Amino acid sequence: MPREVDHRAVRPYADHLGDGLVQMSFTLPVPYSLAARKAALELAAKMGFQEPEVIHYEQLTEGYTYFVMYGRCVQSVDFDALQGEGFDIEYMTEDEIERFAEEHLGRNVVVVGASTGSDTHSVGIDAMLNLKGYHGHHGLEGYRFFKTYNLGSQVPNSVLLAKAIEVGADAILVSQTVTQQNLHVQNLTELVEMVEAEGRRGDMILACGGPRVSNELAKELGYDAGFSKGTEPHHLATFIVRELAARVAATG
Amino acid sequence: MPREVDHRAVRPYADHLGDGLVQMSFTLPVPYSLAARKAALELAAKMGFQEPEVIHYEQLTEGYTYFVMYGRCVQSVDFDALQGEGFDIEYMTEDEIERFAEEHLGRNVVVVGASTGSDTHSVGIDAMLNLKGYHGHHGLEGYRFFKTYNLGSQVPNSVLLAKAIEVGADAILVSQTVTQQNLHVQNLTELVEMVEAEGRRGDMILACGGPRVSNELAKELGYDAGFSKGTEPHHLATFIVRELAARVAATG
Amino acid sequence: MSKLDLDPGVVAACRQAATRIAEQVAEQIAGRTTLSVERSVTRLLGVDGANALEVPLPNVLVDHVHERGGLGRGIAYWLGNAMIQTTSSPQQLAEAVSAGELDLLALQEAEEPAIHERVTSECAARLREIAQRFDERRAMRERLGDGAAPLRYVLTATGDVYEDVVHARAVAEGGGDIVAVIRSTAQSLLDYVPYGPTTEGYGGTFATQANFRIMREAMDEWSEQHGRYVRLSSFCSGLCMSEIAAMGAWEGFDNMVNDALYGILYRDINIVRGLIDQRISRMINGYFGVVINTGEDNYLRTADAIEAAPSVTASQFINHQLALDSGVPDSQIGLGDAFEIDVPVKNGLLYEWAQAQLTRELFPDCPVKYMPPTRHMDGNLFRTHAADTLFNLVTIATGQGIQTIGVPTEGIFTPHIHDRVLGLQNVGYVFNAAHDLGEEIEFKRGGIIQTRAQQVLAGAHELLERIAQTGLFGAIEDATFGDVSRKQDEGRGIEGIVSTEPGYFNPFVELMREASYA
Amino acid sequence: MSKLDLDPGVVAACRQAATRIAEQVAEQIAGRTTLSVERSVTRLLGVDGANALEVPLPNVLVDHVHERGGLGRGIAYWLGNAMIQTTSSPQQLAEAVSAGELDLLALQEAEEPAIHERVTSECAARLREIAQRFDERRAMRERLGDGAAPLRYVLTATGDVYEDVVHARAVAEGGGDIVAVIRSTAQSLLDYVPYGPTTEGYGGTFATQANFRIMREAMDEWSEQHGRYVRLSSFCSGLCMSEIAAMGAWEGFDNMVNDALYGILYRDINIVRGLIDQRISRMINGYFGVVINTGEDNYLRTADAIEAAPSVTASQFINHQLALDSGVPDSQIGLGDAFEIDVPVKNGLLYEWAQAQLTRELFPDCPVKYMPPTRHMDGNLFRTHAADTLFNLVTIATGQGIQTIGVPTEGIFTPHIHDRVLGLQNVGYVFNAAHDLGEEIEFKRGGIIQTRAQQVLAGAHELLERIAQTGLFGAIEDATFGDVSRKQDEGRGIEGIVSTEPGYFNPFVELMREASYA
Ligand code: B12
Ligand code: B12
Ligand SMILES: Cc1ncc(COP(=O)(O)O)c(C=O)c1O
Ligand SMILES: Cc1ncc(COP(=O)(O)O)c(C=O)c1O
Repeated sequence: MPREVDHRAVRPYADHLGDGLVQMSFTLPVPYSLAARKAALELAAKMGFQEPEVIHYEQLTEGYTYFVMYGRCVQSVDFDALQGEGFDIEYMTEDEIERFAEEHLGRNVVVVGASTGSDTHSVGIDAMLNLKGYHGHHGLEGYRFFKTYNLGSQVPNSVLLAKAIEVGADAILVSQTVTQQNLHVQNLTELVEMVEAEGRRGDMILACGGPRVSNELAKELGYDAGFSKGTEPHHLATFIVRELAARVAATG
Repeated sequence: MPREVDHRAVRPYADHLGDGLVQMSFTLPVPYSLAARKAALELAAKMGFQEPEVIHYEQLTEGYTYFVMYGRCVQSVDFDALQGEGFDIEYMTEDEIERFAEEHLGRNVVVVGASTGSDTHSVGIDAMLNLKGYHGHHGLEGYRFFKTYNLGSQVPNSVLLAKAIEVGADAILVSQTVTQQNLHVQNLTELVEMVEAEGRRGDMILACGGPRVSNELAKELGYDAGFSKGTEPHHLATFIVRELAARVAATG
Repeated sequence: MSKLDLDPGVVAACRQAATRIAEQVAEQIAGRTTLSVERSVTRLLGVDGANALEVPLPNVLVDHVHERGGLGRGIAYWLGNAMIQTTSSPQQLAEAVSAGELDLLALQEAEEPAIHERVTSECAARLREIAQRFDERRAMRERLGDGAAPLRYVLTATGDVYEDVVHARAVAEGGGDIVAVIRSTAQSLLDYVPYGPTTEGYGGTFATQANFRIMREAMDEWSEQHGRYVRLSSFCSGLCMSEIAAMGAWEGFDNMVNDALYGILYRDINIVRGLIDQRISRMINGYFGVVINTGEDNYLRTADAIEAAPSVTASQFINHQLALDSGVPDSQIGLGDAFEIDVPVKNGLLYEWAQAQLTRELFPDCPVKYMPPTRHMDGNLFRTHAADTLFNLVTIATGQGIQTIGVPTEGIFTPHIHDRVLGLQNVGYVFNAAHDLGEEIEFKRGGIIQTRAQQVLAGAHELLERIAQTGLFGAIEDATFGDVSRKQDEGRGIEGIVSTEPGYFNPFVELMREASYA
Repeated sequence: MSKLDLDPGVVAACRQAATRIAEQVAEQIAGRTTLSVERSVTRLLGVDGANALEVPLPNVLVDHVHERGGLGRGIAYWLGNAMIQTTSSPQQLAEAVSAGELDLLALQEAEEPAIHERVTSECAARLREIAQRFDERRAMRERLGDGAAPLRYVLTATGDVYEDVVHARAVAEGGGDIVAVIRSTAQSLLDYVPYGPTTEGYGGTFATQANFRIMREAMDEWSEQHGRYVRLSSFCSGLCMSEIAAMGAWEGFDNMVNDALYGILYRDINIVRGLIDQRISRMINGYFGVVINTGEDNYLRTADAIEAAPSVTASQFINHQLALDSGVPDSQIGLGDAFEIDVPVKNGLLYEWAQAQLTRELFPDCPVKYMPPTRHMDGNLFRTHAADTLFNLVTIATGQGIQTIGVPTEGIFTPHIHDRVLGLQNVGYVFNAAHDLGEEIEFKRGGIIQTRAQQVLAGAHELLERIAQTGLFGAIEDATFGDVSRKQDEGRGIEGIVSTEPGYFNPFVELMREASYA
């Protein structure tokens, strides 16, 4: 009989429901040898994999061995519980956002954005803010109810914050693309700390984005939201107007 | 200063020593959604990964989502201990094996091999046994001190065992290539059980091989050794003559 | 327009040799039928089901006649007679035999012409019934739109038909045009076709009529929902080639791998048995417009791809002629070919290109089935994916008819659900990016590619002339194909060959001989 | 022999326009020097080290003169004078200045011809010293064997020079020919070069002389051990283009990315500053036989690759002329190019092929540097690897001089140690399998490839004629390159431009003007 997926206990699926197969690859700083292979198997076992298997390994350079492995993950996740969290967001269209802003806010929303630190990648923040936008969707500049300031790239956090204060921004928008050694985490944390030091954290929405930024990471760092690859301007705009409306409602 | 690798606590290496980065990919049987992404992150956390990250996910078909992830593995392995085990084997050359056999055994070694069950892959066992051999190394047929019987493929375990008994084999050699749903484990186990049922386990070496056979797996299943991809005939021959010599020595 | 500057004289000589070889084969297998051919007659007549011991009724029926020494006349004769004597349908007759209530050979025998007429009209009715289903299917294919060549052919092989459905949906969504339900590794050597849906198989899912139906329904549903027709394929191979062709006909399978040589070389099936079964099997496929695929690609998995190239081409000529002789038109003959040159060979891509282009030019109207690199693939998933990219490039640049997609795990696993999708993405990317490359480029006159193609053709010609002397059976014994040698009087299933008697009669052969149903 | 059927008249017209554009640039930057140009003079004179506040001595020295208003005469003038007055070496002078023990402008001034002679002879001695090292290096390269084109160029970028060494060894072992030490993202905008070995950087490792030396030693060791010479490269970019050229000269770097346009467009460096620095920087590279690489590939990361193709070609003509004007011969001008057409573009591969072949035919003696797909790559590692395979194919088929390898993680990470090896394996596979493909194929006359190449060339011609009108500065302001606009009187580093006075003097320029050292 056709088999049923139990969403309360989901595990990886490769060939048969519940087989738990996960593909892995990594390098160990050990010489290429059978002992290296054994080390990889032991490590996978420590990660909790059953029947770990090395399907390929080779020397990268003396003392470094690369592995491709498979293993059976025995853990499972309760997917129903995650859905219960109402995790999936419905985005409004540009028109809906304009109407929502008119109705719930009745004023312009001021946003200031930049790619900060030594990061010269501006394509992401431009995609969000500039009229041209992204994937055929206008950037916030194109919305009637938004007033946008795009400071470009390589902008020190201090300059970004000063501008935000100067123009009375409702939201600061930060883009981070260079992430090696967690540079983005460093830059993003610095900004939050500055905003807090200025006593402005309550006054404005802080949102960040970039290919390796996630909503989870953003929240962990003290932002209100984080946006990753595939974000379109109206996703951001939806978030901003809803959040502002909620704040208006909360403060009466 | 140049950094030193600590072989007593080895963890994956990607960019910086000790970063622990592991690449993973798998499918979850859940609909493509942000909740699916969350489920993947949760699963990785359960595997013990820190800072798990989904770098790509997409729908395969309704209800199935594929993920590419990275995470930091915090476990480590004591590589020095593994080396201590004397895990790495030195193989003898064809000549050395002949000399060793002459000296320590002084008689022909009889081996019977096949690709068993419904497995029609004979290239592996042929590589071990036939004169032509593998990678420029003779198969066992080409050794003066070996008498080989290659039964080919699709050979029932019962036929293989009967032949081994008939010719008084020192070793039974099994090849298994089709492994889906662990068919090889099933076939290999059946043979060991048959050999034991016949009370012959002590009389002969049992060795198996195949792309997904490992020494560890083979031993777990009750074989004396297992050989995987990259095996050359003299690897097998080294093992057989040494093992036989050890047995001779043990029994006096 | 030839890109390879081939000598038409050599090509013509190859075809002539192949014709002679095929004629000899026809003579060598004449005067015989097999248990499975007879069972496929019962299947086409609608016999289905199994007895309490799970023996399929076609086996019950044919064994019943065979045990009583009557199979030399053909099962159709006995069924025809029984239909006259009892007015039961073949299915009812099979059930009665199975229940031990009827002995077909004990019935009074009607006049031969009457028997012929009765059973032939029954056969014709069944063919019309199946043909009508195929008409509907063709209409559906036309309505939803069939993929453009090269069609993307993808295997599913979980062993569990319900898992196969899930995998097949992912294949369809990933752009697959043909889903091939690979068979469990144990099935080829069974001299019967299991009955009912199955959930346990290894390296594949049992080819049963119920499994065919489940897959067909699932893919029809997907096709309707998504507005693109997905074809289904399976394997007419092993000891039941012709029966599976019959089952596929009932269930509307669009394609079938169909090549006795594979079973002979790699499953140790007897040569004669294989070729008799193949003839009927291809006849059925041919009649219903099913595209068949031959298995020359396999030779390159056991013999060296550079050296064995002429044997592939020679085999294509022979297989092509054997298929034509069974009534399969060019448009349904998907000859086999593969991209299997070892990776370190310098200019390997140029040799592959030459071979692929050669096959296309020799058989311009055949939807050649091109197979991905597998032999030299290993656990380095990225290495495999790179080889697949060049394979995909050659496929599109040479305009193959059908392409079996490569997957990153090719060297290790029957593919995991996402591996096929990754493979399909690679295909989609390359087919699009290099869409008109074949049109754009010309090969240097006398360059590496032209020279290689001409050499392979010359080698094939030499081989064909030799085989025309030794006969196909001799050539097989000489390990001409895949470096494997098989003898004519050995091999599995030999006991299932039955000499026909003067009155032997297979109405389907008569009915289907005249080209296709359409 | 042209595969593209290009119109030689159009090509000649492009070169003429580029010559005019370069002449204008020379006029526009004439009469000025920069802080970093002057610092590079001190570096070539052997000044090295940093003071207690970690300010590099070249900065101390040049700032010292600049603060005192003397830089208009050039640092060489003051050093020459001081050498006469004190008999100290430039390094000793720098140390004395740094210690506050010496004021260069307070010294008595010798006769100008004497100063010129003194400093010029010192400069000539230093050049001979460096040249001798290069001779040894060239000998080593010849002895161990340099890779065959296309050279495989691979970045390391861990931020920690000792990690870079490990990664570089893996690159060498994987078949890399050139290891490029990418710089930390913060360095471009620093108006000094940090001192000493560094272990903290982001997206790259600081280009310091000590880091250069560490890498050079490690690669020389590997090269000797493995019998294959591995080249080193870094970035002459940012506010210290010419200083890094000087450092590279001392440490025997074989290649250098060298293109002011990148800094101007993407780092917001002032146009004039960038172009002055570039001129000296290229002169140094050119003199020592260092191969430079330009950055046209970057335009395709911010502008559409199909539409912006003519701007790439136009920029190549200009960059080529600017390099020639700085004394870099064709054989050392690695013009930039990239494989960046969006993946869903139908026949994208054909357009890429056209563009790559076009670059080769326009600059047949330049070792064009071809960059992998990056913009449209994402976290689907297999998708990226497939795109890299076709990229590698075009590279080998069009015979590029240098190829930056693509890695599966291109869309996400600075590559992990194994990612580069996977990328190199892909390159190795394709270069070998398609080794003579370029020779083998011809393009259809008037086909998609020829037409595209001709259109791009026509577009480039049009653009060049326009730029010859507006000037390069105007064109940059008009966002001609990479869709980015920059103004002549804005941008970082503008404060480091210094007007020269009548007696201004840079002996290295005089010495190096006459072609290369060899
Ligand atoms: C274009 C590009 C460049 C251009 C940038 C030009 C410019 N003005 O932006 C140039 C050529 C200058 C460049 C230079 C470098 N680059 Co770069 N570059 C890229 C490339 C090819 C594409 C990035 C891009 O534009 N993506 C398209 C945009 C739309 O996507 P996105 O930024 O992710 O934005 C989306 C979301 O993330 C989100 N988002 C982003 N920001 C924000 C902000 C907010 C508020 C919100 C709501 C959403 C949001 O919405 C956007 C739309 O969906 C990537 C590779 C790749 N495929 O990603 C490498 C890449 C980013 N570069 C990289 C590097 C290392 C560099 C250099 C340091 C390397 C060098 N060779 O010297 C230099 C210097 C850069 C520096 N110091 O910052 C690395 C980064 C590695 C890492 N993880 O740290 C990458 C990944 C390439 C690689 N694998 O090496 N680069
Ligand atoms: C050749 C081949 C075939 C040939 C086999 C011909 C023959 N006479 O052997 C043919 C074409 C017949 C074939 C058919 C099928 N194949 Co097949 N085939 C392969 C292929 C391409 C190469 C295998 C090979 O020959 N390797 C070379 C040898 C030398 O390597 P090896 O076997 O690993 O042996 C080495 C070691 O493992 C070891 N070793 C092996 N045995 C032994 C024994 C001892 C005692 C010792 C000491 C050492 C040892 O030493 C050897 C040398 O180093 C692989 C893909 C691949 N790249 O591996 C698929 C593959 C093995 N086949 C596969 C499948 C599924 C099939 C089919 C079921 C599929 C179908 N399409 O119908 C059929 C039927 C096969 C069956 N039921 O058994 C799968 C198996 C998946 C799985 N893990 O279960 C593979 C991996 C392809 C895939 N990804 O789908 N196949
Ligand atoms: C031509 C041909 N027939 C049949 C098969 C499968 O046969 P079996 O079902 O015996 O495994 C294959 C598999 O590759 C094949 O290529
Ligand atoms: C031409 C050119 N110069 C310089 C760089 C690097 O510059 P930076 O060191 O400013 O990051 C790049 C990076 O891609 C480049 O292409």
